[in-house]
Amino acid sequence: MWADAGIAAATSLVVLLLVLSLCFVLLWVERKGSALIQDRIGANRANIFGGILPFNLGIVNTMIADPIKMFTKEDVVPADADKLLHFLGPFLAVFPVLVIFAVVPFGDVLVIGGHSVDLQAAHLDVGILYVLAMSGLAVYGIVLGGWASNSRWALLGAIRGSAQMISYEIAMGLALIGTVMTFGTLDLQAIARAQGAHLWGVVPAWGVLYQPLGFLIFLIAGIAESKRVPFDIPEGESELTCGFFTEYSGSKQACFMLSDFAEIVVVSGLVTTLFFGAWQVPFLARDGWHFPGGLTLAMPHLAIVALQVASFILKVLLFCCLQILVRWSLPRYRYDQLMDLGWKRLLPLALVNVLVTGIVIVLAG
Amino acid sequence: MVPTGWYLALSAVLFAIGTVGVLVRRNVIVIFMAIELMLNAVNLTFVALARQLGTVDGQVVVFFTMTVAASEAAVGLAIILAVFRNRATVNADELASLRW
Amino acid sequence: MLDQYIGVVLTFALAATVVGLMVSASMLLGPHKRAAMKDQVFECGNPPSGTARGRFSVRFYLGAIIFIVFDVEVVFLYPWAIVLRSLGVPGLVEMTVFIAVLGVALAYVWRKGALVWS
Amino acid sequence: MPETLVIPTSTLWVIAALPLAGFLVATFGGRARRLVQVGAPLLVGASFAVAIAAVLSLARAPEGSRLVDHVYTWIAAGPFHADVTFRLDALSAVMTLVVTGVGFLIHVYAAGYMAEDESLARFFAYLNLFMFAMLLLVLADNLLLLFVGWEGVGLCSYLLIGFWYEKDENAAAGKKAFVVNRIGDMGFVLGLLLLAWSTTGPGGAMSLDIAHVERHAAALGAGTATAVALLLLVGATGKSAQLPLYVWLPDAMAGPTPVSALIHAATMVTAGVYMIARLHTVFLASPVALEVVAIVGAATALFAATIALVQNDIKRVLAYSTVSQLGFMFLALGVGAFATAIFHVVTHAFFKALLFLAAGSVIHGMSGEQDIQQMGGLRKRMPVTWWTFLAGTLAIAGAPGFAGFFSKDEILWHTWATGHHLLWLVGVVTAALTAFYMFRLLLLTFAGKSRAAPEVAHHVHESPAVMTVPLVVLALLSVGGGWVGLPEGWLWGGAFGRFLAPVTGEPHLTAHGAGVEGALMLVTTLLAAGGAGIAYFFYVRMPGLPLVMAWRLAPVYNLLVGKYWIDELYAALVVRPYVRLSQALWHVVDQVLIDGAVNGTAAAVMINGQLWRYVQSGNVQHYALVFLGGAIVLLSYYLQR
Amino acid sequence: MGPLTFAALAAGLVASALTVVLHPNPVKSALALVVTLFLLAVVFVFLEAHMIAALQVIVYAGAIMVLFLFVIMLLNLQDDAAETRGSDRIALRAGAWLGGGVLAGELVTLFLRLPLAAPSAAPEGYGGAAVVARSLFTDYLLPFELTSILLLIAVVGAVVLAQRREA
Repeated sequence: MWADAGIAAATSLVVLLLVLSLCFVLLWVERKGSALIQDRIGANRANIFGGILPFNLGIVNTMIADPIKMFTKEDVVPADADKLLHFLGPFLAVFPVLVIFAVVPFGDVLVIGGHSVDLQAAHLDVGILYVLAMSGLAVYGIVLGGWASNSRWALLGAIRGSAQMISYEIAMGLALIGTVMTFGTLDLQAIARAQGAHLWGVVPAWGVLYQPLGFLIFLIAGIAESKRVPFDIPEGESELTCGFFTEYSGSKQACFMLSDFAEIVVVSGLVTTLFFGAWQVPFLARDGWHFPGGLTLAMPHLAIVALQVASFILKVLLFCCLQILVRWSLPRYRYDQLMDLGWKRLLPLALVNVLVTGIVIVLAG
Repeated sequence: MVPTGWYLALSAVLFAIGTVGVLVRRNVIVIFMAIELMLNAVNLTFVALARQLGTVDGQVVVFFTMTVAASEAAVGLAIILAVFRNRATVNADELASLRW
Repeated sequence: MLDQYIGVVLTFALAATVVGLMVSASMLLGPHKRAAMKDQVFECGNPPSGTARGRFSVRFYLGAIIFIVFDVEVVFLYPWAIVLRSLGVPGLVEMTVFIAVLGVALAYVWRKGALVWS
Repeated sequence: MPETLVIPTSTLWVIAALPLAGFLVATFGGRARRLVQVGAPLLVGASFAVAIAAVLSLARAPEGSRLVDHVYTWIAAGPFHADVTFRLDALSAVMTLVVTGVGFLIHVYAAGYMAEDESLARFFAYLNLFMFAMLLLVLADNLLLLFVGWEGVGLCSYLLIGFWYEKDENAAAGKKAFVVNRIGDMGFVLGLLLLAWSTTGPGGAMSLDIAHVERHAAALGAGTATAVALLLLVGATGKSAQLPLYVWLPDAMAGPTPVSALIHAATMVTAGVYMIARLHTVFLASPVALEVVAIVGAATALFAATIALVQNDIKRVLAYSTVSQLGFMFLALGVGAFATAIFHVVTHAFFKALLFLAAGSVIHGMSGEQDIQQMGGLRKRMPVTWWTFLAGTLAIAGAPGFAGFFSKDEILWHTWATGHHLLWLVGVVTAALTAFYMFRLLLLTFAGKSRAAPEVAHHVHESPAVMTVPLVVLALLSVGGGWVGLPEGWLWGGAFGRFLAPVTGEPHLTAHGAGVEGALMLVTTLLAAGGAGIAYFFYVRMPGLPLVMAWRLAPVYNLLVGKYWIDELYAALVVRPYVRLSQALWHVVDQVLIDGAVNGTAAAVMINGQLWRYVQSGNVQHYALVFLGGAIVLLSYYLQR
Repeated sequence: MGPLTFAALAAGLVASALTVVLHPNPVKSALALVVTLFLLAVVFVFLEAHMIAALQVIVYAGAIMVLFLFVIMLLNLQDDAAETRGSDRIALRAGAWLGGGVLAGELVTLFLRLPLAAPSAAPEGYGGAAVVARSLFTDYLLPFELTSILLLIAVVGAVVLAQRREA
């Protein structure tokens, strides 16, 4: 009992750290990557203690200095804002996104001292529903933040943002149904394991092969959920200054930004888990490699687990970078275009996808 | 293991609280929320008894209750909007023109 | 069954503490210098005028309604998706009917222009 | 009767359903005149075809069997139960063929006759509905179902008599027919109830199934049987226009002529005859009632014939002759010769339908003129009509070899042979009178030179083929139709009777011998010829004579022209007192008592409301609070238990 | 679960429910209601209704309450001071509280009086998606299909009511 609790605590801690660290990495990737894309040098003036160090600390700058700077700024709250809600806003913006990762498996079972540890904070049978539920709660962060700060920009941004999020939530949910149908379960770990198989012995049976359309819809909807360019209407600088967190400063604003990054990570994590074989490495089974053609190659357990976790993180990072690339290369949608895309394109498409998948499954038996 | 009766009692209390809310509030929307509260109290009863009987029928019923609640919220709030548009108030006391 | 949720509870607790700390970081670490100007909300430098919480278009409300309806649909779709294999063709037909009816709903709001956002 | 065997089938309902379909087509497809004009007759024709097929299969079946088509259980209330079931035995087979066959011809005729009428669709809707009801009546295996058809035909007759309701007298005639039939139906319903109650089977099983009734009828006590039979007779007299309820039929001529031919000559008015033949077991159980039937029949026959002598409206003459012929049928029923009655129904259907249609053709040609005093000399102008009318007249007058000859003489023979010599005399006299007035009608219409107004006379024309073809067909039937029922001993003699015997049983004759029968036949024929001769003498040789006669015998003549003042009598005895009573009830009971009660209640409610309305504050929450109180009370009740 | 956990949950539920009913600010009431619904979901989990618990959060907390918040913001409802004072409807308030108390008391006694044996251990997969789904799509097929009609009607009604007529 206590051992289980300890293990659970450990795994959940790992998960949180994983997400947060990824977020910090992304912060740097965003800074430098954008510079790269836009052919700039990017942040390069970082040094500590007035430059006693001889060399530049780019990474340190963005990964450490920025957060520290943010967290130590003054927290300004408008006079007639609602203090409680003003605090709850950023909290609810980050919290649900973080906890989503609890059900995302980042590896297969790890066996230490008789205990077999499922590398997943919470192994829920209704995992995907849990994901939907939490991502649904994320709306409150924006709504409350915007409402509490009692400012035109904030309110407008909040309303738009929430409308946008709920619009794309539908498409998101529908896109996942195809996957659920193919694997016949809501348990993410089970889905991950199911993707260990190989079609005709050579092609890894990853979800994307069954659900290409679902994958696309989910990815687009996910990016829209995270309210980033090209879907950054609610915080579009040019029209709403900063949208719903106009009236936020210091760590609270940092949290809103964090929530953006966290969402990127979560979306990438889900995409990886559901469509790209989660932690699976092609031809790598629990006891070692099984290449097509009968060639097998045993490996120590720990190494295998390490490989799997590594592959998971790698895939996630890949998709994070993809999203950042999108964010820096595409122009912003107009609001009506945005909603049209959600309601009039993705939603019907997802419905069709569901029906087609259903027909195929039933006919295939 | 908590006896089912306690869950039922809890749902009863929640239901009563909802009732009081319906009666004492003037803001129609809040009254509406109180009604939702009552609905959920009943849902709790369903789920608890389903567990007691070891069947899932009760849970299915909750399924439908949620659907009904959703449609109810949509239409009800639309009505409130329409009323507010015409009367510029959501105060139950002022919305009492249907009388002798 | 229930011990599945231990992980969830722990994650919630941890995340809550972490996020709580982060949000309140500036309150703890940051300086506290009040000033009349800071209390005002930002309106591009002009002194704020009128109430900020003006009403906004009913469209957002309509959008939310459609959202609710389709959310419920999604909610019905998940259990269906799981048991579809055992239901077979009848199950498929059932859900097709269901989706068709809600498709009518979508078409209705579409034609009523509730989906026009410009 | 021989033990009949029941052959279940599932096709009979089609016979009745097809006209119903026609009704629906005419009702909902009213816009498409052509569709209705062609479709309605065709559907009836189809029904005729199906009927033929069914009858053939029945004929192939062993002697005395019947087809039964159980559609569904209609009523099952405790001991009582009634099914919607169709039966086809010899009796209903004959009737079905007559109804559908003659009905088909008349529909065709009507398609031409009503072609110009703007509410043609409505006409055919009614007509098809009538066919449906009539077939229901004829095919019913259950007296309740039969009663449905009975009422249905009554309704259609009402609708069709008042078809041209723009004219008040037409509407009035319809109403009259309806009311008089109601009186008859009242008796019919009572009869049915008494029958159902008195034929309660073992275990209290109550039913109006014909089989059930026949099984228990013999066991009826004489008193009960008489009561039931007389009540049923009342119904029959209403529907079949017998004394004293015949008064509606002459007025019914207000309807379009095809209607007169179909409903008021060929089919509906024979429903009473059919019903009595159907329930002959009940009547046989009560000799008294049977006697009454015979007397009523004979009296009606003579009575109507005398009136017919002096009428001048071509259709009225035919109407009275119909009443008189129906009298003959009742006479046959009364003497127990049920098969013979049905035989006369058939032949009468042929020649009377023919005569009416021919009359219609005449009226058509005379552009609406109906007074035979204004006609004459149509023989040249409308040859087909003339020849067919002549055939019909010969048939009804009982010229040897023609349809009417056999049936009428069989009736008279049976009357004599069962020892009713007085009634036989009445019958013979009536036959002579029939011959007279029919030839009078014929000659005044077709012979001599035209007495019509010149512009009318100018464009007298023969009717189109769609009308004349049915005439010819019916004429052939009236000529040859009688041969199915040759008297006993002749070639295939008595075939018709034998066919019906399993259902209607054989009349038991006291006197026997072909010789007697032949002699009587001769007497009748000679008398009929005499009547015809006198008519010729009166209206062709010396046309002045009738006026002289009328002046000489003024009182008789006026009595006849005034139809014995029966209508006036009824008006004085029944109608006016009834109206006065109703007015009294209206003013006193209705306006004072009932309205007072109603208004009083309303007032009371209003006062009460005035008191209570103050409870309605308009604030929802107050109501909710009361609601809560109610819930609490309920709960505390449960807590007590 | 142990009585302590239950007590804690119940206390939280009652507290949040009371907040819904009593808090003068509609937005806060709505949030309190969200909390209530969330806690109820937790209770459902303890009752082995895993799927329903998830749906509770998705549909109620994630969708319906958002709609409520939208409307509250749409109408820009501030704390209505009328809620706090209200000497004018003392009778109603008194009656409401009294009646509510009596109702609660009666229901509780009624429920606790029920002779309910301790429920047997739930079968494998009880309350999971598959089990509920099978029951839903076989025994409750007709209601399920009718649900779609209901939703359709709801949409039509809401749109008709909410859209401003272009006059």
